[in-house]
Parts: sequence; C-alpha cells; structure tokens
Amino acid sequence: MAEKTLIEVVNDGLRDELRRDERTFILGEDVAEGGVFKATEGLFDEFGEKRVIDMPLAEAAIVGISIGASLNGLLPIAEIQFADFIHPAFDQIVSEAARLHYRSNGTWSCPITIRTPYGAGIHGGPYHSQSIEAFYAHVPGLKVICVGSPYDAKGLLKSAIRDPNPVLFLEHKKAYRLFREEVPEDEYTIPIGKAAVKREGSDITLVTYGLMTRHSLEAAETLQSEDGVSVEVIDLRTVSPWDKERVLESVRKTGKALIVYEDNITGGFGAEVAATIAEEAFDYLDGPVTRIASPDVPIAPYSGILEEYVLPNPAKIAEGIRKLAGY
Amino acid sequence: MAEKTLIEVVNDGLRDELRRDERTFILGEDVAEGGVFKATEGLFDEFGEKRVIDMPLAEAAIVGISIGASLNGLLPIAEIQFADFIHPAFDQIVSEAARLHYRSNGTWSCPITIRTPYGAGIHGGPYHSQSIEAFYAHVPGLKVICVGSPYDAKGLLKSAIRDPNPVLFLEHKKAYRLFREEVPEDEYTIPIGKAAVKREGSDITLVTYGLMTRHSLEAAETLQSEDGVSVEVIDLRTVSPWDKERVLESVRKTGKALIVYEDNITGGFGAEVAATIAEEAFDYLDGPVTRIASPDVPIAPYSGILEEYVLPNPAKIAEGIRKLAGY
Amino acid sequence: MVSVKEISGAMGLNTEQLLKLYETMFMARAVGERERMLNRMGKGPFAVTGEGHEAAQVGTAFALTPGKDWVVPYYRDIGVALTIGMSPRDLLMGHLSRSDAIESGGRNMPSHFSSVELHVVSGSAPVSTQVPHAVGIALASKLRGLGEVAVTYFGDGGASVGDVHEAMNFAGIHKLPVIFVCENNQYAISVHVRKQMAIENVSARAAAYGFPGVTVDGNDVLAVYEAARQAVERARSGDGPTFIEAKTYRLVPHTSDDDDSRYRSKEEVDEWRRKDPLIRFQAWLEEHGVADKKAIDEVRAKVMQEIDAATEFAENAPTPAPETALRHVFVEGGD
Amino acid sequence: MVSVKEISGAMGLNTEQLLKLYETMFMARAVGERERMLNRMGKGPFAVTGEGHEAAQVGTAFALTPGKDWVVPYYRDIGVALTIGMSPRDLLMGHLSRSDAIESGGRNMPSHFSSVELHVVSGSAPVSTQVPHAVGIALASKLRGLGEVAVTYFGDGGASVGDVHEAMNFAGIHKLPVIFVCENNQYAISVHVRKQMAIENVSARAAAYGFPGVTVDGNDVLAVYEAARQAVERARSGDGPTFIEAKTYRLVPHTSDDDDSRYRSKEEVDEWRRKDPLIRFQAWLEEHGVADKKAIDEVRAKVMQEIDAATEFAENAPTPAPETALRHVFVEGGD
Ligand SMILES: Cc1ncc(C[n+]2csc(CCOP(=O)(O)OP(=O)(O)O)c2C)c(N)n1
Ligand SMILES: Cc1ncc(C[n+]2csc(CCOP(=O)(O)OP(=O)(O)O)c2C)c(N)n1
Ligand SMILES: [Mg+2]
Ligand SMILES: [Mg+2]
Repeated sequence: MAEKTLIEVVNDGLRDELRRDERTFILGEDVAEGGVFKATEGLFDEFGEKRVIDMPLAEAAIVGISIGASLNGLLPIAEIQFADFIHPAFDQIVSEAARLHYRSNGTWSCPITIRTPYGAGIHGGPYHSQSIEAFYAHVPGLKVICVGSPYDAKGLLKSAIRDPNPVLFLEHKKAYRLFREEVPEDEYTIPIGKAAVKREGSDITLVTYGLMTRHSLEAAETLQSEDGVSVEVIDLRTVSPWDKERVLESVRKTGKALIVYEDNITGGFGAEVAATIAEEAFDYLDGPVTRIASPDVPIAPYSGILEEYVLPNPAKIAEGIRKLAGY
Repeated sequence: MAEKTLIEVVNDGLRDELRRDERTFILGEDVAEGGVFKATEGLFDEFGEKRVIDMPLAEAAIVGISIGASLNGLLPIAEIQFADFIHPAFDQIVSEAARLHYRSNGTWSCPITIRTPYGAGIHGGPYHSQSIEAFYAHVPGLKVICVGSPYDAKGLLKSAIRDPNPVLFLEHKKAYRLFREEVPEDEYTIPIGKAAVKREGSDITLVTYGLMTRHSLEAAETLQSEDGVSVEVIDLRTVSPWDKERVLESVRKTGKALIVYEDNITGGFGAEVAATIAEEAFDYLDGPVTRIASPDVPIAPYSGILEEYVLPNPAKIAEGIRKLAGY
Repeated sequence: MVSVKEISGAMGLNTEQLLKLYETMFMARAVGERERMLNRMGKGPFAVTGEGHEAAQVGTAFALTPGKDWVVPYYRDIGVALTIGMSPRDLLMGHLSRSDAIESGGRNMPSHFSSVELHVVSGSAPVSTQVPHAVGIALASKLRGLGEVAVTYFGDGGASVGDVHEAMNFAGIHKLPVIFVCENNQYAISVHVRKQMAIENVSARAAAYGFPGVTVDGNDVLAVYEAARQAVERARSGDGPTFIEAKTYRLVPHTSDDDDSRYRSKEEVDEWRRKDPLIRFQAWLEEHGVADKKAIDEVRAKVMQEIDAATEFAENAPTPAPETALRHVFVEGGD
Repeated sequence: MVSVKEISGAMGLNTEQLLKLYETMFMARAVGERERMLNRMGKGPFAVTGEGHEAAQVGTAFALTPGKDWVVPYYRDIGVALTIGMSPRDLLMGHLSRSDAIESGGRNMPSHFSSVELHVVSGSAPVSTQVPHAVGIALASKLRGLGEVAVTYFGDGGASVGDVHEAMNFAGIHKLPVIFVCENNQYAISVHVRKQMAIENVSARAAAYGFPGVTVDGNDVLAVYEAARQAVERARSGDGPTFIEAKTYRLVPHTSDDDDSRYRSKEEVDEWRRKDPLIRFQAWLEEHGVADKKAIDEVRAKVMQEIDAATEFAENAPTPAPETALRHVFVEGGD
C-alpha cells in the first residue's frame, strides 16, 4: 500500500470514477488546468474537454447546470473552488438539488456530487477558511460529507459519486498535504453515514470530524499519557445523515460527551450532536454535554495571530477533555 | 389601546419609522402596490417613489443594493416577498452584510433591515412555507428576529430598523391575520435579544418562538387543566442573539426543558438551545432535554393532509409535554 | 384535406396541425378557467393559470418533438404541458393534489408541471432557477450526442434573475441546443416591465451572449410557432441557442390570491381582451377556410367533455395518505 | 508650465496632471512588486497585485473627485486605491496585517482596500459581490441629491456572475450615477476569456441594460482616462451608468499561490510585456516633451523612497493583539 496525501487520493478517486463510469464528468473553475489545489491534475489530458469542463466564474450556474445534466443521464462532479464561494449556489442546492426528488414524489432524482475545499488554518482570511456543513446538514434531501484524512476521503468520494442523491463533499484544505496515510490501490468504498472510531476509550466520548479529528487524537494522546484519561474519538465523516447510533452507543459506555468542531459555535453542526445526546442518552450522562468550537466571529481573520486565537487546537481540546474528565 | 393583527402592526411600524427618520426607505417586489401581504399598504401614497421602491425580481440585488445604500447614509428596509426566496441573497447576507463590519475592523457598518414572511400552515407548499432562521442564526454579525404576535412584532420591528447592524426580521405569515392583540398607539420598542415569558410555570420550561408560541400556550393550557402540569412558556422572539440567561434561569427552576420549533428537526435552531441547556444547566436537569419539531422533510408538502402530518401542532406539543412531565 | 402549400401564412402547417394547435390553445384556456373555478368553489386552495398566454405557450411547444425534446416550464405554462402531452386529467389531479397526480402527488403546488416520460421537468417556485437546468440538459444532450433540444420558459420578471444571465452565458459559450422563451406579459405581479428593465425588447439580451434573439407578437400563434421552428432547427443543427421573446398579456389575476385591479386598469385589460390569441386564431382559421364555426364548436365541445370527465375523475381520486409525507426525501433503496 | 492646449492628445490634462498620472502608475507597479517581494521573503503569506493593469486602474480613478466619489474596487486595484489617496504605507500595513492597517487591521486579506474617509469600500473575496454595493451607493447619492458618482471594478471573470446582471439592470432602470469598469485581462486565473463569454467585447452587455458601453485599450492610460471622464460627466449630469471595458493583461501570476506557466505561454506574456502601459506612457511623455528621462527618474526615485520608508514603517508596526479577534462582530455600544 502506498502512503498518500488527501489531495492525492482525491485526484486518484476522481480518475478512478471517470474511468469506471462514462456518465461522470467534472465541471468547475480552472479544473482543466488541474485546479488551484491540483485536485483535477492530469484529468483533462486523460479524459479531454468533454469530461473535464472549465466553467465561467458563476457558482449558481455550476450547480444549476450540474442539476440539469444529471436529469439527462450524466453524473456531474462539480468543483467549487473554495467552500466560501458556494454561497451564490445556495438556492440551487437547497431549493433545487435537495428538493427535486421529494417535490416530484420520487419520480425525478438528482445524482450530483459537489466537491469543495473547506476549513481554516491556512491564513486564508474570512473568505478562504469557512466551514459550511452546518448550513447544509440542516437540509433534507442532501447528503453532506466532511473528510480530513486520505483513507476516508478516497472511499467516501467514490460512494458520493455513485450515490443517487445530491452529495456535498467537503475536503478539509489544511489536511490536503498535512500528512500521509496508507491507502490501498485497489477499489474500496466507505458507506455514507457511518462514523469511524479512530481511537477507543472508556472515560469520555469525543465526537468530531474534518481536521479536528487529527487535533482531537493528539489531545487524546496527551490526556492518556499525562492524566491517564481514556478518550474514545469518533470521526463522524458524514454529517448528514450522521451516525447517531454509533455515537449514542459510545456515550452510553463512557457517560461523558465532548463535541469538537472548527466552525463558530452557535448553530454549528455540533449543536445537533449535543442536542441528540442530551435527549437520547440522558440516563447515561455523568457530566454536561460539552462543546469546543470557535467563538462566534467570522472564521477566520487573516492575521495568523488572530486566526490562531479563534481556532480550536490540540491544546484547547486537551483543556476541554481535562475539564470534563474532572467533572 | 386598539386590537391589531400582526400584519396591521407591521404596516403601522413601517409607517412610524418612515415618518420618524428621513433616512429610511423601503425596497422590494410589489411594495409600491402594498405587497402581496399588504405590509406596505398605503406607504407609497404617503411617502412616494423615493421612499418606497419597487424592485425587479432579483433578491441578491435587493440585499446587495440595500447594503450599498446603507454605506451612503440611508437605512434600507428590504422586503423579501417570501422567506423561501431569500436564498439567492444568501451570499450577500452571509458574506457581505454580516461580515462587513468585522472585516473592516469596525470601520464600516451595515444598518439594513430585511423583512420577510416565513413559516408554514397556509398550504404554501415547499416554497412558500420555509423556516430559515437556523441558517442565519449561525452567522456571526447578523441579528435574527422571529415574531408570531402583534405586540412583539411592532416593538421589535422598530428596534430592528434602528439597530446599527444588519437585522433579519422574520414575520410568521400564518400569524399575520390569525389573531388580534392589544397594541399601544404610542411609541414603544422591545430590546433585541430579550425573551418573553408568555406563561409562568414550575414543572417544565418550554422554549419556542414564532407561531409555535401560540400552539405551545394552547398545549400548556391543556396540560394545566387536564394533567395539572405547570409549564413555563418562553418566547425567544430573537433567535440571534438569543436570551440564554432567561432560558437557563427557568430551566434551573423547573429542571425540565422542552424546545419546540416548526422547522425540520435536524440542525434546526432548537438544537442550539438544547445543546446550551445540556451543557450549562446539566446539574439542574431532571429529565432529557427534549425537542419537538417537524420531521426531516422539505417543509412543507402542499397537500393539507401531508402538511398537517409534518407540522407541530398543539396536540403534538401537549403529547410531548405529557411525556416529559411523566419522566 | 387541404395540403400544406394551399394555406397561405400557415407556416407549413396542414389543416390537421392547425386544428390541433387551436384545440390545444382552447384546452389550455379551458383548463385554466376550470382550475380557477374549482378554486373559487373551495376545491383546491390555490390556482395559477395562463389565460392570454396560449399562443406563446402552445406555439413554441408545438415546434418540439414530444418525449424527445425537453421542456423546463414555469408555473404559467399550462399550454406547454398540454402541447407536450400532459392531459387535463394530469393537471386537474395536480390541482386537487391527488395522491396519483403525476406532477408531485400533492407535494408541489398546482401548475408545477412534471412528467419523466415526457421530459417535462419538475419545477419549484423560486423564479428562474429552472433556466440553468435547461442549459444542463442541453449540455448533456450535446455531450451524449442525443440531438435533443431543451426549451425553458420564464416571464419578464424572471429575466431579471442572475441565474438567467449565468445560464445564457454558458449556453452561448458552448453553443448548446437550448431555447430561452420569455413570456413577456409586461408585469411581474404588479411591477410593470418599465420598472424591471430599461430596454424595449428583452430579446436584445441575447446579443450579450453571442446568440440571436427575436421578439414576436406573442398573441399570434403562427408567428410564435415559426420563430420556435427556426430556433429548434438552429439548435438541432448545432448552431446554438436562441432567445424568443413573446410579447403577450395575462388576462387574469396573477394567481387566485391576487387582485390585479390594484395595479392595472380595466381599460388596459379590456384592450388586451380584444387581442385574445384564441379569438384571433379562430378568425384566422375561418378566414383561411381551415375550419368553420361548426368545426370550431365541435373541437370545443370535445375538449370540454374531456375536461369535465377529467374533473370528475380528479374529484373522486384518492388523496395522499398522511404518512407518505415522510417518503422520497432520499432515493429509496438507493443506498 | 506647458498649458493644456499645447499638449496634443493629452485629453486636456496639464503637465502636472500628466506627471501625477505617471507617478501613480509607477507607484502602483512598485507597490505590487514590493508586496510580491516581501511575500517571497516570507513576509506576508499572500500577495495579489495588478502589474499590467496600471493604466486601466489609474486612468479611470483619475477622473474622479477623491473623497467625494466612491470606489468599490476588487483585489487587483492597487492603482485605484493609490489614485484615490490611500498611501503605500496603508497598503503595506495591510500586506503585513498590522493592527493599525486602515483596511482591516489584519482581518481581511491584503489588497482588500478600504478607507471610510476616502469612500473606498471594504471588499470581500467572493467575486463581484461588490457590484450591487456600488449601485446601492449610487442610488443613495441620487435619492439624497449628493452628486456623488460610484465606480466599481471587476474582471472579465467577474462579469459572468449573476449579481453583475442584477445590479446593472437596476442601475439602468433608475439611471444611477454609477460606472462599471471591467478590467479584461483575458483570464480568470487559468480560464481564457473565450471559455467565459461568446462575445468579443463584454462592454456590449451594457446594451442589455439600456446604457452605453465602451471598450478601450486598457494599456493606454490617456484613452482610459478620457473614457472615464466622459462616463463621470454622464453620471454627474444624471444621464446614468456607463460600462467601460479596459482590455489589458496581467503581467504577473494571478496571486503568490499561482503558477501562470501552467496555462499561458512565455511568448504570450512577453508579447504583452512589450505593451507595458508604463513603458508606453513614459515614451509618450518624452515624445510630447512633458518629461525627459531625468524627470522620470526623479519621479521614480521619489516613489521608491516613499515605498522603502513605508516598508520599514510597516515592518516595525505592531501586530494585532490576539484577543482583539473577538471585537467588532457587532457595532460596539450600538445596542
Ligand atoms: C426568487 C423569487 N422571488 C419572488 C417570487 C414571488 N413571485 C412569484 S411569481 C412573481 C412574478 C413573476 O413575474 P414574471 O416572471 O413576469 O412571470 P408572470 O407571472 O408575469 O408570468 C413573483 C415576484 C418567486 N416566486 N421567486
Ligand atoms: C464567487 C467566487 N468564485 C471563485 C473565486 C476564486 N477566484 C478568485 S479570483 C478568480 C478569477 C477572477 O478573474 P477575473 O474576474 O477575470 O479577475 P482577474 O483576477 O483576472 O483580475 C477566481 C476564480 C472567488 N474569489 N469568488
Ligand atoms: Mg410577467
Ligand atoms: Mg481576468
């Protein structure tokens, strides 16, 4: 097995699917040249202008045209250059892609995949750093995936492209080249909606996703060695639909839940996880359902000093674990 | 004091503010003729074409132009005809209105008010029934108000228009003509961010807003008379920033919390309320933090039969109270 | 039967086709009136219809190959839906939101036309979101070499929406087989077109995207048909999009919730009633000896019979079971 | 000093103004180069600059009344910001995200120009969202009778965005005092303009909104200035908007993160280097005896001194205190 980065496996996964199914094609800004993060590197050369289409700068059209193409037999894989720039397509995603199947009583469907890099930590400022999963995880009819590591990314990207529903596939851009993981060359998929226990533990259940999984694992390691606290780290991987059962099972075991997410705290996706635990695992709770996230400011200011101050990191997460463990 | 409907006081409030401050003006679709709900009835005749401006069908422009006008000394009051049609303006609201003050280090500000009718129960189908507060309550820099009764609506509308920040003012359209309330003719305002205890109680804290306040009060009445359960009903009125303190104070008293909202449950605003209670009032809880909301389907199917099946109503709320009370 | 060449100004249509054109226009008118009547009787909480738009709708759709070509209509296009092959029964089932209504089984509002078989794409209410869908359909047709043409419809108000700009721009760049039909009835609810655009003919916008735009008398069904026929020919032969502006007028309120006397005068409406596309086409048919009064009456009677039967069927059809509201959020068995 | 009439082709500008024009163009060039250099030295994680666009930017902004008129620029407009009165120090403070940088105090990316006093509106990164803001500013100017003109800038890529359509349409309807300047450098990052629009001159789109559009050689600062001067005159006298397309070229990569050799040839870039607006204007000044080599060198030396001083000042200026990140989400004391 080769060691690969997240951006490399996204490129591999796209190539595999373009080879595997003639109905797939990629559309987005700068995708022919390889894309600003090189996710589509080499694909134009292999598949040509009918499978890799450069779009004008118009996100609503990128999504709206993807929807139309999906109605006429194709499987569009749209790239939005940064998650921050998906907002102009909000109407097309929420009103159209997500509601078409329901409003047509199940007769029409919209098998599109929208990939986009999200997340902070790269000095991207308030418009190249946003987390957007909370907006979309609230929308019935849409599936939302957040990946922060190579193995999960490849398996879930394939599932997303093959899914008959619209799927929003969020790739944490800071994780693109941050680390390598063993990734099988052979075909594999990971089911949408299934969480992964990245570390087993008995004292606290830590629920997270995206880049925060890596930070949380680091914090869990610290707590184990320094305080002997055993933390179970669950990476949701899919935030809609999310793996309620797996999370509740863990909380029933540990009695304590900490939810970690990168987005600003109020109304973030972690609120849904916390609310669900508070309702469905209440009898098992030995402490408050706790959240660690960014404060309620636009994520993220450009200055490295300001950015670091607002974002969760291993130290802040360790502190949160310590506090909850001591409860 | 006169008895007024919600739509009547919105019209009164707009007239008062247009008279009070020359910088205010209204812009939106069909506003000159009075608007599809008659919120701006008579205003064009009194204030003329410079204060009441009919817009082309273009929501991004309605908001974007409001932002610009606010930078050059005016106080725009934009009407979006239905909340379901605000989605094309998502980028202008989230990227621009909400972030301008922060990104400019507090030098620019954007004092716009965006009014729009929201909510279901009028056979509006999936595009004239949506609740949108969850999307916007998550956005730092934006204030979000949800009104479901005349008295609150008038006082909060004035505060919204006078607020130096961008404010999204959501008026529950089913409540427009549903009932009358005593509303003073004289000037009064209600502070943004303050909840109202609409009914005092000792057994359960019920947190809600919009039309659900009325349904919840009816359910609370039923429970009192039929089961002798005393429910404290808190109408948040403002969902961002929301009145955490008032809610926590009540939960510490009752030990039980039920959150009721009309939107589909997952990722709805009530999740934030539940998560906050589960973290900050944990020691006081005698039962699971419970939510009653619509199921995760697009709100709302057109058929009255289907619509009624998905929406919360007094009976469903009463059932939820009973269950929690019996815990 | 009178052969093609013998009918001057018939745009190559024969007697049968001309009568079919009239029949469909009349059917559109009658279905609209029936839906509004049912609404007034308390049957169906909402009605949005297209009386006055029949020539623009039927004339354009008549140039298509039903089931092969695609239509991506908006809520006023009863005439388009019927021309492509949806039946009065389909529409009335939708109007009464019956569980078997093919449009949506009662989930979408009435006049949100849909048929997978007929390539009539389910629409939403947000104005003009359908325009990029038509462009995407045309892109797929071109990429897959299907030879299908996509036609999308919107109003003068809809032309102001950003999605239309983005979609037309892309269609022009790739010379896609798509036709943009703007039914310019001069109002977006109460907002007059002069408050919506600073130009006389919205078809002029096609030049901003590198393809032809034409403005036709939207109440002259043969002129509309001919414009559409040429546009379909262009699209099919790979010459790209066409923008067709059909200038017309809505003879009824915007919807069952609208009081149009608030924003337009009786005189204005009456003036347009005199330009009624149905009266006008009937006169043409009689002048050109295609049909006499009697033939016309027969056509109408046949249509009314069908609509009465459809009404009765729809009124007696079952309503959706409440719990089915939870279905079809995601594709079932899809994962 | 040489009087106006004596300089042919000077568009009515006198020696002083012509030299100021050159000085500002050179300053824009030098500030851009300085920012990219600092970035390569690891000072400032990001740089986006406008080398090649100086004539388009300075030429248009030079026609405005600084502090009265409004500019709503995009990230490439270093030349616009400097012409209106922002200083190299302001920009370099922004580049190094110092706490006192007037643009944003380190919150926004560099080249997100802003000054409340100078009516330079703070921008975001989403392309073209600023265009409706300029239209709203112009609406307020008209409603309040201020006589202020708003000018907004965007690229060829930005022209594809729906917001631009919606904003230009409204500006045309109300004949607002706004000018739309499209800096057409023929690429949206790697996407060539032929993949972005099916027309030769994007200025043709103005006709879709009922106001004039002109295309000028964006590397000829005097031609650009004259087009802007006429547009400002139109706007101020109530004749409404103008669309100005300045055809130019980006002589540097899109940003410090871009490798432009991936999508354009050295030959193409070299060809445009020969059309460098600075070289061209310097030659014109010398030919017309406005300034000789020596005078030009003095101007450059003066500018470089200012930029060196600004650099030193910015490098020694304090960075933001971490906890200030929590401020200014809402207007303080505002409620
Ligand atoms: C995005 C959006 N904004 C507002 C509305 C409300 N609305 C429904 S129809 C309509 C007017 C449309 O006018 P036009 O496009 O000319 O079509 P017409 O009804 O005249 O045929 C409006 C404003 C909507 N459905 N969608
Ligand atoms: C809505 C949006 N989509 C994508 C981007 C990413 N992006 C930044 S600049 C750019 C190209 C802009 O090209 P153009 O408008 O021609 O301006 P230029 O950089 O050539 O001066 C793109 C795609 C963005 N900032 N905003
Ligand atoms: Mg119209
Ligand atoms: Mg460009």
